Amino acid sequence: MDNIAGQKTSLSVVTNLSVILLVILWLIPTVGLLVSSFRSNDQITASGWWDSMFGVEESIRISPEPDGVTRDGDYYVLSGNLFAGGSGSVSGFGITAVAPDAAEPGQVYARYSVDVTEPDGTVDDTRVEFAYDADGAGTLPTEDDEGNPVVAGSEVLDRSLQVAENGDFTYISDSDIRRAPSVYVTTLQPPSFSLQNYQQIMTSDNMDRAFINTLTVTIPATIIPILIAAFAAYALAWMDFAGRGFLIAMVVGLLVVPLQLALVPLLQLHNRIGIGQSFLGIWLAHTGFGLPLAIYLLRNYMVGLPRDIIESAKVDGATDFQVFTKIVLPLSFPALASFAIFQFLWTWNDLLIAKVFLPSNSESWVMTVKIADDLLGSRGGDWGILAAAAFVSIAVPLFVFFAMQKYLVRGLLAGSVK
Amino acid sequence: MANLKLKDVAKTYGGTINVLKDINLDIKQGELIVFVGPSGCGKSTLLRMIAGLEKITRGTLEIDGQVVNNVPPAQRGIAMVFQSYALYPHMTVRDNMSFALKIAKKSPAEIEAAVAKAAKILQLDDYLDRLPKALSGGQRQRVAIGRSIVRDPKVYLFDEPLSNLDAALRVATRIEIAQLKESMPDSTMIYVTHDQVEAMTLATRIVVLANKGIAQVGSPLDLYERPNGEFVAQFIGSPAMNLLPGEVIGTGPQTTVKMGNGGVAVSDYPTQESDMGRHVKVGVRPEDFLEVATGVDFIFNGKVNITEALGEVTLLYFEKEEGAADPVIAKLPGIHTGLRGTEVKLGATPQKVHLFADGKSLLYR
Amino acid sequence: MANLKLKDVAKTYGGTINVLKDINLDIKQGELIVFVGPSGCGKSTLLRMIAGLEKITRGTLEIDGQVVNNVPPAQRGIAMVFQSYALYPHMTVRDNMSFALKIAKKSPAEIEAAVAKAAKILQLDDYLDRLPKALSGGQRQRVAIGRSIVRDPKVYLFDEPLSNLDAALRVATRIEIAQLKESMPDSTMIYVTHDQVEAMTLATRIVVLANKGIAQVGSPLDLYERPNGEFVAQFIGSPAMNLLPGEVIGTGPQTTVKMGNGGVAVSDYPTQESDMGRHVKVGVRPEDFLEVATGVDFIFNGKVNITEALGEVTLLYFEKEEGAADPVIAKLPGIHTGLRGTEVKLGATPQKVHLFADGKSLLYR
Amino acid sequence: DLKFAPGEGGFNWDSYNAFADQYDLPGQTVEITGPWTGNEKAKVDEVFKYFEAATGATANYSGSDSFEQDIVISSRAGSAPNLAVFPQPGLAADMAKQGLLTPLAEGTADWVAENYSAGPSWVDLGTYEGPDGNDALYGLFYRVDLKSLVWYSPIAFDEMGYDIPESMEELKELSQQIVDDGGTPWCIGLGSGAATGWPATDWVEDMMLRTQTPEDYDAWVSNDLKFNDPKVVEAIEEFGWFAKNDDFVQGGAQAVATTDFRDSPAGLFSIPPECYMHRAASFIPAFFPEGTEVGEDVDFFYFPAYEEKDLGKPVLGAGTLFGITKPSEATSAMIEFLKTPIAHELWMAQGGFLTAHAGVNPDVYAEDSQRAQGQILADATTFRFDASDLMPAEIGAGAFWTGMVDYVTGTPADAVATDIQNRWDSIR
Amino acid sequence: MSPMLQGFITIIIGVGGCVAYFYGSNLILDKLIFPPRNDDHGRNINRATLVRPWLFLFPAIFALGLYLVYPVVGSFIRSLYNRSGADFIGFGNYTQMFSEEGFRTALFNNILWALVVPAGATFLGLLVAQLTDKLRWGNIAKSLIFMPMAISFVGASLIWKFVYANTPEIGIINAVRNSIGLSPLDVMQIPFWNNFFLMVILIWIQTGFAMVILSAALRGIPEETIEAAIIDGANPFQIFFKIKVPQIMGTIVVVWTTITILVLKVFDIVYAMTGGNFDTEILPSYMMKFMFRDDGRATAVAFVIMIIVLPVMIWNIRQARREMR
Ligand SMILES: Nc1ncnc2c1ncn2[C@@H]1O[C@H](COP(=O)(O)OP(=O)(O)OP(=O)(O)O)[C@@H](O)[C@H]1O
Ligand SMILES: Nc1ncnc2c1ncn2[C@@H]1O[C@H](COP(=O)(O)OP(=O)(O)OP(=O)(O)O)[C@@H](O)[C@H]1O
Ligand SMILES: [Mg+2]
Ligand SMILES: [Mg+2]
Repeated sequence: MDNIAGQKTSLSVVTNLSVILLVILWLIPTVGLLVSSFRSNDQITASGWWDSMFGVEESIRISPEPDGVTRDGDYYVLSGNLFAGGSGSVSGFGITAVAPDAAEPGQVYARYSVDVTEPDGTVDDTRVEFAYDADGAGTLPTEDDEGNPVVAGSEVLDRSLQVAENGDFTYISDSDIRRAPSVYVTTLQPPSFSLQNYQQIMTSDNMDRAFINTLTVTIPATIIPILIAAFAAYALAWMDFAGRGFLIAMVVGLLVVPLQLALVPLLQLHNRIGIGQSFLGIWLAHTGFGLPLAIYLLRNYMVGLPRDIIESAKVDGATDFQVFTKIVLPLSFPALASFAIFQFLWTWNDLLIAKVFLPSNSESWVMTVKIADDLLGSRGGDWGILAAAAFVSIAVPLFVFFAMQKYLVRGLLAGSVK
Repeated sequence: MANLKLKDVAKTYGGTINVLKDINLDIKQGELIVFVGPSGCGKSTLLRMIAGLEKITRGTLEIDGQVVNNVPPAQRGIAMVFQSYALYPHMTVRDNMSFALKIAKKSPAEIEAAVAKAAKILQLDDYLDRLPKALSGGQRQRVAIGRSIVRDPKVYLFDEPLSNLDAALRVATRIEIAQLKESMPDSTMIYVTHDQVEAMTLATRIVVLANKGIAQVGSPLDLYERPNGEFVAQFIGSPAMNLLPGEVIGTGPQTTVKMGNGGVAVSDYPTQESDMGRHVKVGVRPEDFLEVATGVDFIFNGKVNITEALGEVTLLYFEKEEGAADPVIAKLPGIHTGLRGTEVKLGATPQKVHLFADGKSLLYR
Repeated sequence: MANLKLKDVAKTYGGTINVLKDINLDIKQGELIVFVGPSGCGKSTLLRMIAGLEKITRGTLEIDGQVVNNVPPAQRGIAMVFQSYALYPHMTVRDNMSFALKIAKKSPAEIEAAVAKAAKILQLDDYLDRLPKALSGGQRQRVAIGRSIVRDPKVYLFDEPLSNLDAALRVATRIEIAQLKESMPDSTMIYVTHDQVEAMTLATRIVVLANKGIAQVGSPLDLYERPNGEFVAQFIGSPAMNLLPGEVIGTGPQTTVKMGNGGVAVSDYPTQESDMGRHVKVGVRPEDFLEVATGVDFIFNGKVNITEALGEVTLLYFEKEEGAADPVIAKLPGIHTGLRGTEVKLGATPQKVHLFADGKSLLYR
Repeated sequence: DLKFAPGEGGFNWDSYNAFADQYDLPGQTVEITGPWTGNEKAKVDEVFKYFEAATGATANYSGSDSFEQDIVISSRAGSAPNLAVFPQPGLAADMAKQGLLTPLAEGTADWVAENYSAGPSWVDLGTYEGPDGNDALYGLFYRVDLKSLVWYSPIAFDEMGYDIPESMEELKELSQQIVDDGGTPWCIGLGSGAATGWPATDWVEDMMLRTQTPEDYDAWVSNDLKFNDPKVVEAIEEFGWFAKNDDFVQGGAQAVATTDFRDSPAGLFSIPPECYMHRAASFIPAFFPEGTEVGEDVDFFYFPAYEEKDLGKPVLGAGTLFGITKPSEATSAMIEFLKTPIAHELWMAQGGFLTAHAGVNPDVYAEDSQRAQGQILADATTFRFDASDLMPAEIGAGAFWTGMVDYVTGTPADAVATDIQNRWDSIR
Repeated sequence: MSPMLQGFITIIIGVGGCVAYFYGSNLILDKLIFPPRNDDHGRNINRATLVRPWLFLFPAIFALGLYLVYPVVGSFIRSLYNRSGADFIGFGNYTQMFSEEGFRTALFNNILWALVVPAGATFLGLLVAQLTDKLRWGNIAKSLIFMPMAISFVGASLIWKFVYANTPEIGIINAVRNSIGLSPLDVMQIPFWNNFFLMVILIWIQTGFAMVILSAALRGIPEETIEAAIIDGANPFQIFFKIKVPQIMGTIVVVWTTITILVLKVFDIVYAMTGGNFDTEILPSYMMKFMFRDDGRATAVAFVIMIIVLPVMIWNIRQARREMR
C-alpha cells in the first residue's frame, strides 16, 4: 500500500497541513496546561500562559527602605536604586497604584496641592499630578481632573519622584519619610518558570509509595479484566451455546450503569465477605466496572476475524482453549492493546474507586488520592499543582500508549485468506 | 481406519438457500474420492460438512459406523486444505505447518522432521521463516497443503489444493499426493478439484455433483466412457463432449442414427425396436472425432471457425449451428494449420459414439 | 491504444529480497501477453508493477511512450483481476461490479446494461444481490473477473483469473476472454496463468519468467516447438518434456545422438562438426513418443511403473533411472491397459527430437 | 518532634498534662476524615501529634475535597472512620438521622454550653434528631470561620485617601466614590465548580442579618419565613445592589457568576488595582498570592451594618464539627482532647484558626489579624451560623446556590426566591 | 519487605490467579470431568463442549452479575422508595422528576450531548485516524491527539478554563477577542450554545479514543480491496467513504456506542465548569446533586439515563445478530 506509484504530493501536502492544524488545535489547551505547570499559582491567575513565554510589561510596587533620608530645605529627600542588589529596566513609573506608569524614565513626576475654582464658584483644594522632563521645569496643568481651573500660584509641592531607566530614583516629600514609600514602576518582567510545582509533587512524603500503590492497583486492574473479558468475548463471538444473544445484549446494557450506583452495595459486600478495603477489593471493583466495555470491544473485534482461520485451527485439532490462546489472542492484539490503553488510563486516573475501595490511610494512597487529598492546596484551588500533577500523571499513560501503539498494526491478517 | 457414510445429507443456508439435498454416499477406507462439479454446486460445503465446520441441516454423517453429526472437527481426525488457504497470519510458514503437531504434543524432533520433509516436497525450504503475507499465491497454497500433509489424520480433505500452482509443480504435487495416498493405504482422502486431469489421475472414484445432488459416482474411466447422462458426459472431459441431435433409424446391438445435414452415426449402444424413430442426442468427444474423407459416412460436417494449435493436438471450433447451445469442437492429433474457414467432415468409431435421450444415457435404463 | 515497454525493470522487497531484475519487454497494442512461470517467480509482482500498485525499484515502465513509473494506478487506464479476488466485502455482487462505473459517473442505464451482460457471461445472474461472503470460491473469482470486464480499460491485467473455475466454465470464460479480446482488438491484455491450455490458446505471445528474469518470449507454438533451453522446454507442455542424456555421434543438418542402453536418437536440429562427441540432452515430449517395435531404433526403453488412463490418452510412467531427476513419461494415444510392469520401447520422429547442451537449446546459438 | 515544646509559651499546658495523665491507650488508632487538605491538613496533623503523645494512640487523619461524598459512602458501606469532621451541620444532621452518627457522651452538651462563648447556640447547632426521633448532641464544634469580613488593600486605600466605612451607608458611598474615581470597588466571584453560587449565599445571609431581625433570620433558616417573603427578597436585592451593577464589580456583573471564588481576591493585589474590596470569610487568605502579609498588604474590616436599621453589629459565621462515626475508646478520648483548650491553642498558634472555646489564651494567636477577628467575634451583638449550611442540602447546597447564579445572571430576585421556595416545598 | 517487592508480589498473585483459573479449569474439564476416553468418548466431548463456553464466561458473568447487575437491581428497587428509603412510592420519584423544569432541561441537554459528542468525536477520530495513517510522523501526531485521553477530567476542565475564562488574561478566547478589540464574553453564559462549548471539551478528550480504535480498524482493512478501488479509479475521498468506512462500520458503531455511553456517565465536566448553572445541567450531574442525599431520586435519574441508551443498545444487538448469521 505504501508502494503505490505516483501518489500525489499535493495530496500529501494537504494531509500534512491538515494534520498539523488539527494537532495544533488539540495542543493549544494542553500546552496551556504544560506551561501553567511551570508557573506559580499567582502567575497563572495574573497573566495568560501565552504571555508567559515572553517577558511582560508589568507594574510592580517597590518600597525602598527609608534609610539615608536627607533633608533639603522643607523637603525630605530619599534617593537610591529601586533594583537594589538586582537590575532591571524601567519603562514607566508613578506614585499611585492607579497610575503606575504615569511618567517615563528620566522624567519627574510630581504631585502638587492646588486650589481650584469649582463651577459654583467656590474655591477648593485638590491635588494635581503631572510629569515633566527632569532638565526642564514642569508646567502646572491649568485644570484638574474634573476640568476646574487651577488658581494660579496656589500650588505647593507635595512630593515628587524621579526615576531613571536603570532604577536610580530620587523621592522628595514634604513630610518626613519614615515608612517606606510606595513607588510604582513598570518594567519588563522576564518570563518566570520553575520546577517548583513538580518538585512539590515529586518530593512530597510517600510519593514513591503512592506511585507503587498506583501500579499495584493499575497493572492487575488492567490485565485481569482483559483476561476475563477476552475469554468471555471469545465465547460470545465464536462459541455456540444457548443464550448467547441474550448475554451480548446484557453486556451492552450494562455498559451504561453509572458507577455511583454500585459503590455502596459493593463496599458493603466486600466488608461482609471479609475483603474489606484492600487491593483485592479494588482489583475486583475495577474488573467489574471495566468488563462490559472490555467484552464489548473485544467481542466486536474477534467477530471480525476470518472464520476460515479459526476453523482451520479446529481441524488441526486445537481445542477451544488452544484456538483462543494460540490464534485468536495473538490476532486480537490491536483490540487488546487499545483496550489495555483505556483500562490503564481509567484506573490510573481514577480517584473515586480508589477512595472507596482502598483504606484511607496514607500507606495505601494511590497517586490521585495523594495529589487530591494531600498536595492540592485546600479546596483544590492550586492550579499550578493541579497542572503539574496532570502532567506527572500523564507520563506513564503516554508511555503505555507508545508501548502499545506498535500493536495497532496494519495488515495483521494479510495473506491468511483469499 | 475410516469409512464415511453420508445418508440423505442436506444443507440449507439461512433457512432458505438450499444448497445440497439427498446426498447419499459411501466412502470406503482407503479410497481417494474426488468431488467435481460446476462452480458453486456445493463441493466446498459438502467437504466442510464432513469436516464438521458446517452443521448438517438434515441427514446423518457416519464415520466408522458412528454418527458424528455433533462431533467437533478436532475429534474427527481429519486434516483439511482450505480453498482460501486459511493460513495463520501471525505465524511463520514453519509454525503454520507445525501447529497441528504441537497441539498433538509431538516431540520437537518429530515436528522438525515432518516439517522439513513437507517443505522439501513443496519446495518451501526457502520460505520457512516468512510470514504468509510475504508469500506469493502459489506459495501460500503450498503452505496450506504442507500443513495437512505433516499430520497423520484418518481423513484428508483437500479443497482445490493445486489451483494456484504452475503446471510442473502441480504435476509434482499431484504425484506426491498420489504417493502419499499409496504410502498410507488406510487413509481416506476427499479431494475437490476443477482439473480434469487431477480428477482422472488421482481418483479411485469420482463424485460428480450437480443440481444440488450427486449426478454420478464412479471410477474415472467409467465416467469418461459411460456417462449416465448428458450432464456428466459434458462435464467430464475437456473440451466437452459434442452433442448432436439425430433420429434413430436402426436398432439392435448397434444403433444407427440419422443426423442433420446428411450424416449418419453408428453407436455400439444397444437399442430395442421400440426406440426406432426416437429423437436422441449423439455424443462424440472432440478427441474421438476423426477427419473422414468425402464420400465416407460422416457424423458431422461444418465450417471451421477458429483453430487452436496446442502443439500435440489442434482444436477446431466449428461455426455454431442455429439452435445449438455450443459450437462443435474437434480435437485432432498433430498440428493442422490453414483449416480456418474450410469445410471439414468428421466421423468416429462406433465405440466412441454415445447416445442420450431426454438427457439420460441410453446405456443406463 | 496502449503499447507497454518495460526497460530494465527490477523489484526488491524490503531492500534485500530480490524478486525480479532486468525485465525487458515490449508489449504492442492489441497483444494478449501471457505470463507463465513457476509459483513465486514474480508474475503477480510484475503485474502489480504494471498496474502501479507496487513501486518499480529500478528501470522504467512506459505506456505509449510515456514513462509512467510515477503515474498513479487510476491514471494508467487499467483493469485488474486480483489473484486473491479483492472483492469489496460490504458490497453486493452487483455493487462490486458497478463500482468502477459509478466512480466514472456512467449513467445508471449504462451501468445496468454492462453489469447484466457481464453477469450473464459469468453465470452470476442469480447471485447479483448476495454479499461475497455467501459465494463459493469460484463464484467469487467470477465476480472479480466481472468487475474488470464491465469497464473499458486500455490494459487488462488478469492474475490467474480462472484458477477456481470448473473446466466447462473455464473453457467458456476463456473463450469469452478471447472474444472480448477479439471484439476490442486495440486493448492490451496481460494474463497470468498456470494453465498450459489457457496460455497456449489465448496468448499472442507467452513470457516465461524464471529465475528472477525472463527465460523466453515467443508465440505459443514457438515456445512449444523451439524452446530456447531446458527450462522452457520442460516448463511448457504437460507432462514436462523428457530429457535424456546422450552423446552426439553424427552431425550435419540432422544430428544423431547415441543414447544410454543402446538407443539412438535422430534430431532435425543441425549441428557442426565441432559438436561431435558432445554430451547433450535429448528432449522428447511425452506426447511425441511413439511405441516402436523391437528391432527398430528406439530412443528410450524402460519398464512401465504406473499407467494413468485419461480416456483419450494414456500416460506411462517409467521407472526412474539412477541419476535422473524425473521419471520418463510417455503419453500414448488411446487406452492402453496392462502395460504396467512390461518393457516398452519408445521412439520419435526427428522433428520432435530436441537437443540441449549446457541447458541451452542447440537451435539458438 | 512536637512543634511547640511542652511547657513553653502561653499554652494551657496544664490541660494537656491533665489529659495525658488520664488516658493511656497504646496500640489504639483513631481514624479521622475531614475536608481539610494541604496546608490545613498539615496543621491539624500537628495538633493530633499531641494527642498521640499524650495517649500513645495513633491518630490518622485523611482529608478530601469530596469529603461530603466519601463519608456517606464509607459509613453506609460500613467502613466508616472513627471520626468525621463536618464542614457544615446539614450533612451531620442528615447522617445522624440515618443512624450513621453516635451521640457524644452525656454531659458534653452542658460542657459546651458552659465553656464556649455563646455556648447554648453551639449546642443547638450540634444537636440533631437521631434515627429514633430523639434529639441528642452529635457534633462538637472545633474551629470557627468568621464570614462578615471585607478584605481590602490598606496601601490602595491610603493612596486614594479612602477611609474604612463604619456603616453600610458609608460602604455604599465608598463604593460609589471609587467608581467616581475611575476604579472598581468590588471583586466578587461565585465560581466553585459544582458548588458555584455559594459565596453569594454568604452575602445574602449577611444582608439578612443587616436588614432583618435575628428572629427573622432563624425563621428563614427553618423556612417558617418563606424564601420568597419580601424580607428575603429585599436581602437578595441588597446583595444585587453590589453584584448586579456592572460598575461595581470587576469584569462586570456577568463575570460574577463564573469567576472562581478562589481567584476573585486577586484583583485586590494587582497594579493598578482591579478592585478595592472583597467580602469573604476568614479562610480566604489561603487563596491570596504567595507572600501576602495580612495586615500589611491586605487587611480586613467588619462588613458593617446599616446605621439606620439599628440592628447592632451582627456577625455571620460557620464552623466545623467533629462527629463520631464509629465509636471506640480512643475516639472518646479524642473528643475529650478536643475539649481541652490546648487542642484549640495548638492550631491557633499555627494561624488560620478561630475558636469559640472560651478557655483559650488569645496570646497564642499567630497573627494580630486573627486577634482582630477574634475581637469582631467578641464584639458581635448577634452571631448567626451560616444559613445555607443549616438548610436542607437540596436548598442550602443546591437550589440556593443555583438560584443565586440565576439571580446574578439576570433572573429577578422574587422569581429566584419563589423557585427556591418551591424546591423547598417539594422536598417535604 | 520493600513496598516495591510487595507490590510486585501482589501483582503476580493477582494476575497469576486469573491465568491459573482459565488454564486449570480447562485442564480439569478435559482431563478429569469429561476425559475423552473409553466408550463415552463422543458424549464426553459433547458434554465438555456444552460446558466450556460457560467456563470461559463464568468469571465475566460472575463479575458482571455481582458488580453491575446486583447493584442495578437493588438500585431499581431503591428508586421506587422515597427520600429516606422508608416508604414505597412506586414511580413517584419519576413523576415528580418529570414535572420539574430542571430535570427537563437536563434531559434535553443530555439528548443533545448524546447526539453531538459521539458524532463529533467519532468523526474527528476517523478523520485523524485516516489522515495520520500514512504520515511519517503519524504516530507522533496520534500521540499528541491522544494526550487529552490521559488527562483526568478534572485536569481537562482546568485546561479548558484557560480557554474559556472570561478574563482576557486567563482565557485564550477572550484574549483573542481582546486583541481584535471585542469586549470579553463569557462563553459559559451564552444560553444554549454554552452546552456546545462544554461538549467541545468532551469531544476534545474522546477524539483520541475514537482515533485509536478506528485506526486499528482501518489498518485491518484488507489492502487488496483498497488497491482494487484505486485501480477502479476511485479518488482518495471515494476510497475513504465508499470502501474504508463501510468496511469498518462495525467498529464505528462500537466507538459511537462507547462514547454515547460515556457521555451519559460523565458529570465531571459540567460539574467543574459550570456546576450545572446557566442551563447546562445534564443528567449525570443532575443525578450527582441527589446522590447520597436523596437516593430514591438519584437512582431514578440513573434509570432514565439507561432508558436513553436503549436505542443504542437495540442498534447494537441488531448488529450482533447480523454478524452471527
Ligand atoms: N511482501 C513481500 N516481502 C518479501 N517477499 C515477497 C513479498 N511479496 C512477495 N514476495 C516474494 O516475491 C516472490 C514473487 O511473488 P509473486 O507473488 O509475484 O509470485 P507469483 O509469480 O505471482 O507466484 P504465484 O504463481 O504463486 O502467485 C515470491 O517468492 C514471494 O515469496
Ligand atoms: N453463507 C452462505 N449463505 C448463502 N449461500 C451460500 C453461503 N455460502 C455458500 N453459499 C452458496 O452455496 C453454494 C455452494 O457453495 P460452495 O462453496 O460449496 O460451492 P463450491 O462447489 O465449492 O464452488 P467452487 O468450486 O466455486 O468453490 C454456492 O452457490 C454459494 O453461493
Ligand atoms: Mg469451493
Ligand atoms: Mg501470483
